[in-house]
Amino acid sequence: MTDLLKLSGVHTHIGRYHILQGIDLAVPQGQTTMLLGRNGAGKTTTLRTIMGLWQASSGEISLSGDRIESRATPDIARLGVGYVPESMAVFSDLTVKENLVLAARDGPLDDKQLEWIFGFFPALRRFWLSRAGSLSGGQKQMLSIARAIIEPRKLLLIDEPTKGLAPAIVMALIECLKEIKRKGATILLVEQNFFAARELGDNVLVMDNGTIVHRGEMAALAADVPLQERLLGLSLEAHQ
Amino acid sequence: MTDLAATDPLPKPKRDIAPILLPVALALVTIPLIGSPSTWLTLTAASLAMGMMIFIMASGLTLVFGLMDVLNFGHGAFIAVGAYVATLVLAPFAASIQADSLWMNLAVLAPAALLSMAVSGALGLVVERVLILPVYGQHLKQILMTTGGLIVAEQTLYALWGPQIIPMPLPASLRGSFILGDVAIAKYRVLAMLIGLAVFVAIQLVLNRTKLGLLIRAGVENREMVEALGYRIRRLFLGVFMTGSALAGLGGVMWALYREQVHASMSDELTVLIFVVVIIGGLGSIGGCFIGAILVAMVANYGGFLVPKLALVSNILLMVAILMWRPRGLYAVTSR
Amino acid sequence: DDLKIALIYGKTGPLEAYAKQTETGLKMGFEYATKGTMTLDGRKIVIITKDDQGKPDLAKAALAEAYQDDKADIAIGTTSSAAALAILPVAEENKKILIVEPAVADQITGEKWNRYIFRTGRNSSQDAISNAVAIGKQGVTVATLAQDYAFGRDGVAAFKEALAKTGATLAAEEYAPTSTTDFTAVGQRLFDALKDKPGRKVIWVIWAGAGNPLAKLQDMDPKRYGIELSTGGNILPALAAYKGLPGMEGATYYFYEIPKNPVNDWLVAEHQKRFNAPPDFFTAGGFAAAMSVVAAVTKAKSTDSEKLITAMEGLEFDTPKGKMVFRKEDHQALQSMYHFKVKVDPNVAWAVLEPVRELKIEDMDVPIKNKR
Amino acid sequence: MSLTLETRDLTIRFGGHVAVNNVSCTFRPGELTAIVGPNGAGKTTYFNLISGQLRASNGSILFDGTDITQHSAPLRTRAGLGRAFQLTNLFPNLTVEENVRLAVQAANGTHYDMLRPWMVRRDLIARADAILDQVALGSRRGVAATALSHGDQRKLEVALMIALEPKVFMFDEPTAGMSIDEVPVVLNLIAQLKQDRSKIILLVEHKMDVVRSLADRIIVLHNGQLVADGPPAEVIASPIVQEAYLGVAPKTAGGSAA
Amino acid sequence: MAAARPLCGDQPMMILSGDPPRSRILTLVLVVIILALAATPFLFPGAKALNVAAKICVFAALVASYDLLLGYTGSVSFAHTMFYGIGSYAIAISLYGMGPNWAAVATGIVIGLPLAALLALAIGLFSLRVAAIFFAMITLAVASAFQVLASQLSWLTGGEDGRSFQLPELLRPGTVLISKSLFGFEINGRILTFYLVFAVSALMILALLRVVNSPFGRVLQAIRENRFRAEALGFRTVFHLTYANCIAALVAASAGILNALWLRYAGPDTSLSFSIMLDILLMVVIGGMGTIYGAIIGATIFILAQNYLQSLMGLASTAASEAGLPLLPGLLHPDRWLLWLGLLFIASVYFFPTGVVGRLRNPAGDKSAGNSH
Ligand SMILES: Nc1ncnc2c1ncn2[C@@H]1O[C@H](COP(=O)(O)OP(=O)(O)OP(=O)(O)O)[C@@H](O)[C@H]1O
Ligand SMILES: Nc1ncnc2c1ncn2[C@@H]1O[C@H](COP(=O)(O)OP(=O)(O)OP(=O)(O)O)[C@@H](O)[C@H]1O
Ligand SMILES: [Mg+2]
Ligand SMILES: [Mg+2]
Repeated sequence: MTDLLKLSGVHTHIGRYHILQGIDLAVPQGQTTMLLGRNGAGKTTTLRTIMGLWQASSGEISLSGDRIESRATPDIARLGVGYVPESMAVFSDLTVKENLVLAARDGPLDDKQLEWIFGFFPALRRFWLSRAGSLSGGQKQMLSIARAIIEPRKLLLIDEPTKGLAPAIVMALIECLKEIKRKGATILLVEQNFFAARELGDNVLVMDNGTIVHRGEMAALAADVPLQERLLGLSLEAHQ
Repeated sequence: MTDLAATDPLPKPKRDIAPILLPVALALVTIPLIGSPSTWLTLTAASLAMGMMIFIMASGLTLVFGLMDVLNFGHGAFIAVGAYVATLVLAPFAASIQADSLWMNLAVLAPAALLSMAVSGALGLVVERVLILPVYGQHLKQILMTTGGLIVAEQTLYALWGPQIIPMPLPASLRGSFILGDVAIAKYRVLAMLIGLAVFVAIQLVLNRTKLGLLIRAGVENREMVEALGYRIRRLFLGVFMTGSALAGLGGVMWALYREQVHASMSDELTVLIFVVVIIGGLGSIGGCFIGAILVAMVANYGGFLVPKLALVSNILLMVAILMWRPRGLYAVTSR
Repeated sequence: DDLKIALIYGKTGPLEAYAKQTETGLKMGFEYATKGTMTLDGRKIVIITKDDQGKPDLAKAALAEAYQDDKADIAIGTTSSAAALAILPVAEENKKILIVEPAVADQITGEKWNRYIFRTGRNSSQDAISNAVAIGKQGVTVATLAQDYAFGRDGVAAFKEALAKTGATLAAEEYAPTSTTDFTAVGQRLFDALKDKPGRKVIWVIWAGAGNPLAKLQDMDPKRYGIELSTGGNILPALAAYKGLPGMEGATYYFYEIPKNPVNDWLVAEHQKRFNAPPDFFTAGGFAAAMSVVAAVTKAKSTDSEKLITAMEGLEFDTPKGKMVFRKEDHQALQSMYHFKVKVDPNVAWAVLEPVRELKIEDMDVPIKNKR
Repeated sequence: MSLTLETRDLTIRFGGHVAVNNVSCTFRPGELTAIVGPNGAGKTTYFNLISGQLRASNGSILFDGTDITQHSAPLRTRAGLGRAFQLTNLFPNLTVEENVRLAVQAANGTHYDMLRPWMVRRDLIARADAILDQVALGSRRGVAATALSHGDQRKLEVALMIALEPKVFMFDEPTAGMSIDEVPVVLNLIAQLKQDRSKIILLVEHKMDVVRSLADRIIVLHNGQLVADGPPAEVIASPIVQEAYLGVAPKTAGGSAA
Repeated sequence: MAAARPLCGDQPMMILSGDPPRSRILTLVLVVIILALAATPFLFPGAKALNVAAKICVFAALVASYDLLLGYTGSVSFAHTMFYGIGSYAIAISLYGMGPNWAAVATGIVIGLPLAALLALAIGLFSLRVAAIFFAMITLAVASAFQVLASQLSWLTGGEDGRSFQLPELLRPGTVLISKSLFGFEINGRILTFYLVFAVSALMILALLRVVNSPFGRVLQAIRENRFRAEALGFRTVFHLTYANCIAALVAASAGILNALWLRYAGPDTSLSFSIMLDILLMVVIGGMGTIYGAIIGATIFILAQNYLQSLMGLASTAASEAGLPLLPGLLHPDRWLLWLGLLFIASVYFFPTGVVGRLRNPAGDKSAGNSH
């Protein structure tokens, strides 16, 4: 199995702070890799560094063999990387429709793809012409996800997509991501919701203090309660 | 309740026509007040043309300030530069300008205007890279940078051309008015009206037919996210800034011809006016800017005729009135 | 020791073009008056220049500095009227002569005057009166257009007063903001006021600064109602705009081709030689100021202020505009003005002002407005 | 027990859309009420109406016996309505400590004191530090709020509300995005608040286990309407919650839950 | 009493309201500036130096008051010169109308200050509710309307010409208080006026320092950062902003009074013009926004540049042309000094993004952290 995305020895500084302290990770083609870890571990920073939103101060990042660590964000995105940021970052002045029109970079909106997305997130259809800024928290999250999947992408970087979603929508999201995976996309997913993580993840990476402290298969971690307690500070089972 | 069934077609946006009706209403209301239909027609035609001329100059600013959110106090520098550059072409061809043939006049004017746009656009490139790029999103620093730029530009113009006013005579065929009965419509204003309309339609088409407008608005709110969607927003902003500068250059030529003189600080009289127009129209709205420009000109003309004292503050009154009606301007495209 | 002359002027800022002319004129004036020796009364003339940017506060500081720090004997200035008004008290405090040139506000030799103040430049009244005399006649109807602030209103007031004496009637006074760019509305009002009047009909415009209502009014075709336009003179670059107004009449302060006297002949020839351009308004003004200094010091044989004042009151001196006289009462230099008619010469960049007649000192009744 | 919060026929419309529709409900001290409902049901909007960020189109809000429908947001906060926001809403360039100190200052009523230097108010500083320790942010005192990770920002958001010492606590998804080991910190905090039987606590939360373990009562909003109100077990078992909220019998392409 | 103890020992800190310069170089620079200003009449005799020193004092206070708005509440107002103008005109009109006596000075103050505060209140209540950029534009419009008004009411204000007036006997240059024979220096009314300007400016700056470091000042900062959140914490931000506007307006009007007293003149160009507004902005930014101390440094740098750049350039230009350098003499020609001023605007943003004070306090210049949002 080939690795679509590979980071080796990546360090990232933000201002004076040394946040990522040598990240080595690989995301296998066509699989979903979970990135877990407690608050402030550096998960978001890792995704932003891959996306080129923070500049890696050293180390290598390669996407299907091409080095990308010194490329500009738009160029990385054009390689087929979709990004759902932690803050959702919907364009609040624009309507739902306009947000999606922008997200479909390569052409007009594809009606079939749209209907497919509406199937999971009906609220987007209902608020089609509303300003994204007036959506509810969960609706914004849906829009942010929809923006990343409106066009087929090679790699999806998704930062905590289930936060703020109602249980029914979490289900829908899980289904949606599964379908995307079936269509061949590779996903790097940061998640705090262990239920979702277990449903979706093939592999798992656990971060702490700016380094990867564990890598393995999701199923193995899910079965190993002591390991969970050691890595994540808590039994996941106790938590839904 | 208001749930859409999955098969309903997606809703279409509604048109908001109240602002369009405003100048129409204003024109109609003043008919009885002015009394003489010929005077009314003269004033109305003059207002429309003056509005278009203001619009040409404001259109650049509405792109740069309204859409891109760059508080460009140096917009006037582009206007002046455009005018000066035009003199470079117009001076050697003074004879063709003075010839009473529309085609000969235009044959000189058109290249002059194009050169002005090219030079001020190129200047826009430098200004964006050097002055604006480091301060996107920071209004205060934009004010300082662009004010500094304005001073430097003015001084450079002085150094190159000297401090005196340079005459810029109107081409012979554009002097005077078309006289229809008692109604007089200045010829130059007709040309201004045509150019203004052309600029308006062109910008509208580009913004409506492409994602440009959306991209800029999104980029102002969250530059990173637009880049993460794969757009090279820096280039886009540069392009829009250059377009805005080039439009200002065109405006400079038009204005210089109207005033028949060129001066490095010729735009001082316009800066506040142009900002008022952009604000009235609603930040980022080309249509609003267009209507705003016409309204400003109408209020100045009708007001100046009916109550001359009012002319002193007519712009400000208009702005206050519009903002009371619609606090974000005629068309609120952004929520800034 | 040197004879120090301070020139306070708005060398940078909006009045830069005017200020430069004054400086050139002043230097040439001293050169001419001292026959190139640049010495006067046995002392070497040193010109100290100070930039006030046209701002009253800076002008005050500059003049105080000139008198106190630089020990200037006589000061000349300044370009902006507001700045000139602000520095009048400084001359009085320092008990030193100030020759005002080229600021035109009436108040300088009017209510704000003090005995240390002399003015070689013309005042607004002189401008307005000369224009009234030039166009006013029995049977003429006049309407005025002026900027809506103190200068415009004062100018019209002086014009109106002088016009009344000529037998002409005033049909309307219109004022528009200085910032006006579109003159359609005010033009319509003026046309409405005049069009049904009998006889000769004139719109007289007094407008300082960049705006140019004349061409805009002309574009509205006043001829169809038999209305003529008129205004005072202006600097050469501004005269370019008069090219669209052949035949227009008015009265001007200076136009290089009009005055016929040796001083002007020298100035025009020499200026043309050195700068490849004829002298302008403020060149003539600066020149006149220099001539007045030389005449005054020569007569007083001293730069003591009291002696100078005695010598200067009633002093006659030559200038490019011919003879000028410092009126005893208000120290205003009385001088000729010129009734002109616009001629267009395609080979000249600006409109040529053809003399109609010289309005001599005696032709104009310039009121004395100071309280002495 | 006179302290009650009551909404009567509370309604708000945005254009044609009715986000909160005729919601009448009373909240009493010592009772933790969880508000659940699908995304866009109107939960946050309901909070916004109560705490004054939005003005009601219809209906009224009574707090402690007075009608506060027309009061501005600051006035309501001063009256004792505390609010933590769903989308983190902080003073980004101030430090964590300064953020909390401001809330402490507000609670203290020190609004317009411009004669004494801030430093002199040691009492306020001490209180702020205590609260930071309570939410396990003590070690991040000097960091600018914007440099916090998402989870830490959520904690700071809660800290601001605690610092206000309100009578009514409105938590809007306090644990969203918080890592699993941090969640108990917040839950314990809420549990502690519950001990003090004089406070009204409202909690919007999508994590059903949290709701189950903390709530004394659940109300369900759906399409802006209040569709269920009662003890947790009963409400969770109701078909509307099972179907529209938990998606157990999904109408969309959702899979079945574990 | 225990809590109060340590503070008693901290008297200097209390004068500075617990916000010392926090940088050794900064402290040194400030001390040098203040001492130099205080000793100007003796160190640098002559009309020019004293003028410059007085102007620095007035502008330091004016800029500090603007910093209260810009640096602490984050609102860009273009109407600040209007308040400055109100102070100037109030004193000028009353001294002009009532003659040079102390009653006129008092009248000017009693009319000018409340008028400024009232107007600030009105602007505050009407427009602080709108978005920042609209607030800026509305203040711009109001300021330009005020300028029109000042030029229209020429019977009162002297129109474009402004008003020159005489000071009460005590403050006139001719009044010798201590004659030269005593110290070798003459203390006259002019020098007394200078110290009046110096002392009042210093007091106002200290007062502003107190305001921004008080709990109230913290709320202003909070409003700048996130107004919505500040409201949700229970702060009625419209009041805070209005108070801040009024305080700033009062200080600005007082600075206007001082300036008019010093110049014995008030007019549109010296107190109302938009270019002064821009100068103030520049001084705030050069000095360092949100620091108050920055006002002193910004005003000093800018006004020194404004007054001596031209002559300095004249020297440099002559030197350059004597040295036979190409191009440089032209660029350094004193008439082009405005060009360099323009470059100063730009350079200030490039090299002092956090102002001189920010730079001195935090020499590392934490640049990348600024990009994080
Ligand atoms: N802009 C910034 N400036 C300084 N430090 C920052 C900045 N952004 C993040 N950090 C720090 O970097 C560290 C990692 O943050 P990051 O956001 O990557 O964590 P995370 O694993 O995503 O946490 P969470 O689960 O809470 O979202 C944290 O200690 C955080 O404080
Ligand atoms: N300012 C507004 N303008 C228009 N519609 C609005 C506005 N605010 C909220 N809405 C709409 O009202 C509905 C309720 O939103 P609200 O934020 O209250 O939902 P919520 O129950 O908190 O959902 P979530 O669980 O996703 O946070 C949403 O459909 C939203 O689009
Ligand atoms: Mg994160
Ligand atoms: Mg919500």
